[in-house]
Amino acid sequence: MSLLKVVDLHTSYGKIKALRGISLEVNEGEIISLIGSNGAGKSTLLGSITGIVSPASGKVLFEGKDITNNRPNEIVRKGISISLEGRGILPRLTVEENLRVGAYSISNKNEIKAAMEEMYQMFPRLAQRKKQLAGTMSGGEQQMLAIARALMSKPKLLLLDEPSLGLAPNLVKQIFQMIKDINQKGISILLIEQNATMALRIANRAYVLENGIVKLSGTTEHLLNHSGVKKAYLGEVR
Amino acid sequence: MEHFTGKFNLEELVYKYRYPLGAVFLLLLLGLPYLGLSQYVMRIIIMIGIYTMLALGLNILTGYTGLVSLGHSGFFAIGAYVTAILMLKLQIHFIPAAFIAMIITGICGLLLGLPTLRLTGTYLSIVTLGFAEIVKMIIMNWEPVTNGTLGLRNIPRPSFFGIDLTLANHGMYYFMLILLFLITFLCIAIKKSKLGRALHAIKENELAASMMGIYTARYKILAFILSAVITGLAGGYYATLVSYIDHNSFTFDVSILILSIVILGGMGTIRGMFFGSILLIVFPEIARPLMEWRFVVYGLVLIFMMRFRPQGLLGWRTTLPFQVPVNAQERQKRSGKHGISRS
Amino acid sequence: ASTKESSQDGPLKIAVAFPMTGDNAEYGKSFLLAAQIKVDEWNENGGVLGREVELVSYDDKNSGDEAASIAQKIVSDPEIIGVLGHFASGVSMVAAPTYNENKYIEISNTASHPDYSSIGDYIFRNNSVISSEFGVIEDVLVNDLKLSKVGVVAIKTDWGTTAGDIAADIFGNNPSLTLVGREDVLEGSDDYSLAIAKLKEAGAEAVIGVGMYSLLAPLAKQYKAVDPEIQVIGLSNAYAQQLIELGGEAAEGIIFPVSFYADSTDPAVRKFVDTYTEEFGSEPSALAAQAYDSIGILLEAVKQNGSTDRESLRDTLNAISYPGITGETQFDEIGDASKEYTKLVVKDGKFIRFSDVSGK
Amino acid sequence: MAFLEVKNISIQFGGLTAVDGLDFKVEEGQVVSIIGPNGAGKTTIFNILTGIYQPGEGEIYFQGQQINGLAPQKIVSSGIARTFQNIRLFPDMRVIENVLVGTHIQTRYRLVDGFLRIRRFRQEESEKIQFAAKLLDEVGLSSRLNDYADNLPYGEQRKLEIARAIATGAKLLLLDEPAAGMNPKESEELRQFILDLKKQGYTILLIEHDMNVVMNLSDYIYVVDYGKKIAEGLPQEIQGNKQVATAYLGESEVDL
Amino acid sequence: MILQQAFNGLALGMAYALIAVGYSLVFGILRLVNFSHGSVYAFGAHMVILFVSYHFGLAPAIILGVVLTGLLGILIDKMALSPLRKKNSPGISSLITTIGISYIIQNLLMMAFGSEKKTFPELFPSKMITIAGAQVSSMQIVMFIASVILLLVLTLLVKFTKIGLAMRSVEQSEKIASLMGINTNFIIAFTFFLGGASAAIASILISGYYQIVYPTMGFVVGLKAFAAAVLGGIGLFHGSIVGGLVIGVAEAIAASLFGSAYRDSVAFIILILVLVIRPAGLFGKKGIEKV
Ligand SMILES: Nc1ncnc2c1ncn2[C@@H]1O[C@H](COP(=O)(O)OP(=O)(O)OP(=O)(O)O)[C@@H](O)[C@H]1O
Ligand SMILES: Nc1ncnc2c1ncn2[C@@H]1O[C@H](COP(=O)(O)OP(=O)(O)OP(=O)(O)O)[C@@H](O)[C@H]1O
Ligand SMILES: [Mg+2]
Ligand SMILES: [Mg+2]
Repeated sequence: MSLLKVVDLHTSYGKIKALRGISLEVNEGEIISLIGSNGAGKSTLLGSITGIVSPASGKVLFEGKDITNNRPNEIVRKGISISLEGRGILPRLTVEENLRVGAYSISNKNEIKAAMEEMYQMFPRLAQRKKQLAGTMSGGEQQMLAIARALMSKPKLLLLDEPSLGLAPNLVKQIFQMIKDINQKGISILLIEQNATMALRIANRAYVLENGIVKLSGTTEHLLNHSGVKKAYLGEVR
Repeated sequence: MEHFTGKFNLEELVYKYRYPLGAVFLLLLLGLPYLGLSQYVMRIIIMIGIYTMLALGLNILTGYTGLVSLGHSGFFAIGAYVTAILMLKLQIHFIPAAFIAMIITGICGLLLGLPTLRLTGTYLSIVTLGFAEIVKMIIMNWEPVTNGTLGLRNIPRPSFFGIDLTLANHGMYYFMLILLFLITFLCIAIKKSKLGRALHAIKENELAASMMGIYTARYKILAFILSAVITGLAGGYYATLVSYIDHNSFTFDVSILILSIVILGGMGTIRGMFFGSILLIVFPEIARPLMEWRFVVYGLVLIFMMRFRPQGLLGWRTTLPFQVPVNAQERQKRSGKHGISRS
Repeated sequence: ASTKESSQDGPLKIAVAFPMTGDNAEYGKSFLLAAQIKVDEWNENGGVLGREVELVSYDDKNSGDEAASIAQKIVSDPEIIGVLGHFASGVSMVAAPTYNENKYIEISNTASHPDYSSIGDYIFRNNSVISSEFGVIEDVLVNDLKLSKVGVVAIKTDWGTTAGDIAADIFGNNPSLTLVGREDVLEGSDDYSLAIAKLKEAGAEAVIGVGMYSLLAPLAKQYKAVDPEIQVIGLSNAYAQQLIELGGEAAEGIIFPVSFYADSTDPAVRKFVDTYTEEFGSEPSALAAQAYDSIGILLEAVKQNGSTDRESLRDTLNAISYPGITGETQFDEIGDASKEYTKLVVKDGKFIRFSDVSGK
Repeated sequence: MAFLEVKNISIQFGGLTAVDGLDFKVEEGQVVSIIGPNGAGKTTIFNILTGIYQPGEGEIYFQGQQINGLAPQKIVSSGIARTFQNIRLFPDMRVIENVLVGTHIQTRYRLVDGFLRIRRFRQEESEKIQFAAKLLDEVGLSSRLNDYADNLPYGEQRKLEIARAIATGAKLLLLDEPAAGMNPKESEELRQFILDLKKQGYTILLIEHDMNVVMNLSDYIYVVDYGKKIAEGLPQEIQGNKQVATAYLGESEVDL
Repeated sequence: MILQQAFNGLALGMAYALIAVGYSLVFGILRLVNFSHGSVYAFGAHMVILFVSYHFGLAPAIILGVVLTGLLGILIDKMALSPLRKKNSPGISSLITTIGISYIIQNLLMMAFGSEKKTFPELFPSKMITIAGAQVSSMQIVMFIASVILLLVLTLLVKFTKIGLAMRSVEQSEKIASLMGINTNFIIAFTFFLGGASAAIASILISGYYQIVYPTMGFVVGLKAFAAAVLGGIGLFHGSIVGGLVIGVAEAIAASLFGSAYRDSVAFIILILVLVIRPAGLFGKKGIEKV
């Protein structure tokens, strides 16, 4: 059954049409990658799904229910959670408080505690810096925090917007490994990545966005071998 | 954004015909007194001129540099009082008196600028507000000099070649035009030079500005001084116009009025200061029949403005192409071979 | 002859310029009403010189800028023969030169700045002169109450400062009185505890509140809280019903001189007070009564002058002796009115003549 | 003495030692990279070099002059400019105006000249505008000259930031993760661009996590962790370094 | 004498502190300098005298007044400020907006109630108590206790509760807070309600003490309270209280040394002096900005 379904979505910023009719689907248990160059509309799509920008037309369905134009907090409570591009951590809260905010929709204290322990195990650096103000963390440290925070709410669907941005190579590998692990626990994932090679390797299926429309879609094997994709996104090296 | 195309055309049109339009405008300004307007109307026009000067002054600080002052009535008061006291007590002519007043307001600008260097946003605003309150207290209590709450009366009008400038002989009007012209020219010159760019850069991102080698502290102080000096000059002129000043002429409301003009007109623009002061000075006059409702309407105007046009009525990002001297444009035509371009 | 001659028919206009909005709107409104009552009386009797009288009201917001602009507006209307206004001395003095230059009569019922009326021949004041009020207070202190240590709390406005100076001068020169302290307090602050503590420390037996009811009532309240024995004294400006309402218990025993007494049995006073109270909902203050009389004087002068010629009108006004509800009014050479005073005291929530209590 | 020489610098934030007794050198005309795990202290090194933070100890020499302890403005004037890990443009200014701000210290006319609009002012102003236009042309932004900086896509903002740094007249450019957020194709273009800059004689100190860029561009690499240098050498040497592999590159390929 | 003035200053400072807490609350959560706070403060007192005049009884009138003023806070936000936040308008727009609101409230109050000063009912029969030779009124002690309670309640609320965490998240980014499942509309409305209600509580206590009410009553105290809030470190409740007390005592000292006329500007002189030495106020920490 499809967990998330986007039907013919249009979104504009004033005169700029960022999305011009996007349809896609995420099934339960899948990892879906979304690639496309700067300004293709990837982040806007995530924004439209989570309700921070309101689409001009089209529909977003989650577990079969229409969530278009719901408020972000309602959407999050339904089981979608997001790690934002550019981290979006709360700079004047501590690391621990940021995580707490991530678990805002959970009311069971023990559950929160357990989730927090889990995150600290996953990211030992965060455990060392529980009381540091998130704003003073290094770029990569903030990225870890953003991902950890998104996981705190135990989502059914996790939206990741460029999670490897600014991370050291070893961490990038770790993050991708983690995405797989998370997925194995039954969380579906919609992943935006500039690192297209990795993104395509990890995903079940992928969509290529260009100028606000889906240019290509299909299984990852298919796209990895597609000449256009190779040229535009994978680069010659590697 | 919505008015994009409409404004584009208008702006381009105005730019294209800027010389004839400017000439017409200038002629209109020069001929204004001979259109048979009553003294009442002329007085309002002069008040518009004064508030335009004040707005231009504050604009340097708030519009160009991004430092919000809630206390410009303080500089206004200092300019007015110093000029008036020098003219009254020492019988000095307006020009040197106003000049000294400008120096003193400039020094006050410096003194206020120094402690506020490390402050931003709210902290800075409240300090400027406090400065104006302190100035008011000094005026009220330093009786031997300021005459305390009784105010200063019979401030003489400026006179040139034995002729007193008055409202009736239109001398005050033309004198205002000259001052306004000078100040406007100064503001344009600042804006179009490296000083203007440096101030703007500070407003946009102070850290990045200092990484460009801009001494942000010095420039902020300079903005304070320039702003204060212009405001002080407007104050001096104001004192001779009304010929009576007391502390009530320089309240918090005056600071707010100046700030509202700057914001309503369009922060950082020069056209906006003229437009904003016309609007906010004329409004209370035509709104007289509204009586008590006038302030409510005024409040609503502020709220609606901020809601629907926060960049100010005449504040928009220009769409006119940046003027690059010709020989460079030619070079620009052979487009770059090296350079990462994205397809 | 004057350049601007008003036309011979149509209503004869008088401008009323006060704050009608803002902090001091209560005053502007009450003066306008008082003036209107006087105008109505005349119009009922056929107007003046056969013409109906009309008031044109302006709102100066108690601001000099506004007043200057209003003055320009007024003097460009030839139908207007004179102006009642403005409220604060400072504001009146910004506008006065414009009136004077254009030969428009200005009568202020509130201005108290010593220099106000000397601005020009056309500028008149129908308000009590502070020094004579203090004369009365001096008499109360020395002869009636036999108190000697006096403190002054003055509002920090042009009026309050001037009055405070005069008080200091008068009490300082009286051998049987000692001025133990003078505190200038700012408008808009309702806490006088700091000033009170100083005066109390200095041993004041009587405190004189130089301000409107809005100063006197809280001052009395706060002073009596720390020193129930204190004698509070006010000036005629504070004579308003609100003094009792606001002061409550603490207003009891406050003494002040007035030239107008609303409970007077004089039929003219009764008539005004009743009409006013019916319209306004509370009794008129002394200042409102002066507004009423000012219009009366002006209209009487027009009548006696027989024309609206501005120069002769001014001369008539200078010569007039007008029996109004604030006593017999005459203008001296600079345009100040001399008044006579009655002493009032607050007793059982009412203003009564001091002589009725003390038997003097 | 080397072009840039850093001797034993350290800095602490509260109890945390972010940079710990670091030495390194940059020779003129080279591209030198600093790599290391997140939070290793790389950006902090840039902040120290540009005078934003004062090092607790240590010395920094640039072209033989000691520059530690100088104000950021002085350091820029001496010839060091930088870009930021999170882009800091002047968003409400046009692209060309951003570059013109960069020419600030190169602009010699005095403020009074500007008010009097004398010849020197006008001439220099027009020179600077031409220079800025040329620079934009070189980085491939000439079509964007009239746009406002905040309307540029991410990649172009990065380029503009570099152009602005060059406009200061700097000889040494400090670039903090310029390829972040770019896809492999774009980062390859960026690599070419930096190579061009090197050819033009600029010296570049680079922080970058994109190994394609680092390994194919650097003349020399320093690896830091916990504020300390853990390795240095030519790209090949670093790639083969065991310690670097564990601390930074990741030991094994991910099992995907 | 000195002691007496110190007590007077403390009492005065308590009034500033009570109002300052409201500034701090709204600023702390919404980074907004709410210039309408002084008018909202006046509104609160006027509501109480209105209900009292309709014979509601003092206690119900007070409760109604506090609730209504809280609702006014919400109304202000919904009508004028929330559209600005949605558009990410610069701070100066909200500042001007709150000034506009202030004009409207003040003038509507004037039209409805007149500009004259009116009496406010006594909250309870106040007595003078002599402590170490200085006289203190029992009302002042109540004010002191009330503001300490207000301080504690608000601090606990913001620092240690879940809703407090949500408030602090909203402060830093409304967008991100909502993406974390926080109902930001509710949180902001709640904050404005608290802001309004705290203004009303302050005005009831202070009016109960001075027994004077008029539409512009919030202006001068409002400015000084704002100064007090900034002095302590705006956004910090304990800072507001200490800031208020410092200013109150400073005024008392200035009045004793130089005379009452110098009193009003002391707040600002102290403020400037403190900010020169500590740019973020007495308790404020320097803002962090990671480069
Ligand atoms: N707040 C905004 N206002 C105006 N235009 C916007 C806004 N946000 C995005 N855009 C524009 O919408 C388009 C799509 O942007 P979006 O951020 O969704 O792209 P993206 O694919 O996520 O790019 P990137 O890889 O840089 O993150 C771009 O042209 C961008 O300039
Ligand atoms: N102002 C500060 N206050 C407290 N700690 C800080 C501050 N600035 C940096 N740090 C800490 O110092 C360490 C080094 O930070 P820095 O930004 O230099 O890392 P980096 O090497 O650039 O990492 P990244 O690759 O993730 O950007 C980090 O652990 C960070 O949390
Ligand atoms: Mg994106
Ligand atoms: Mg970094």
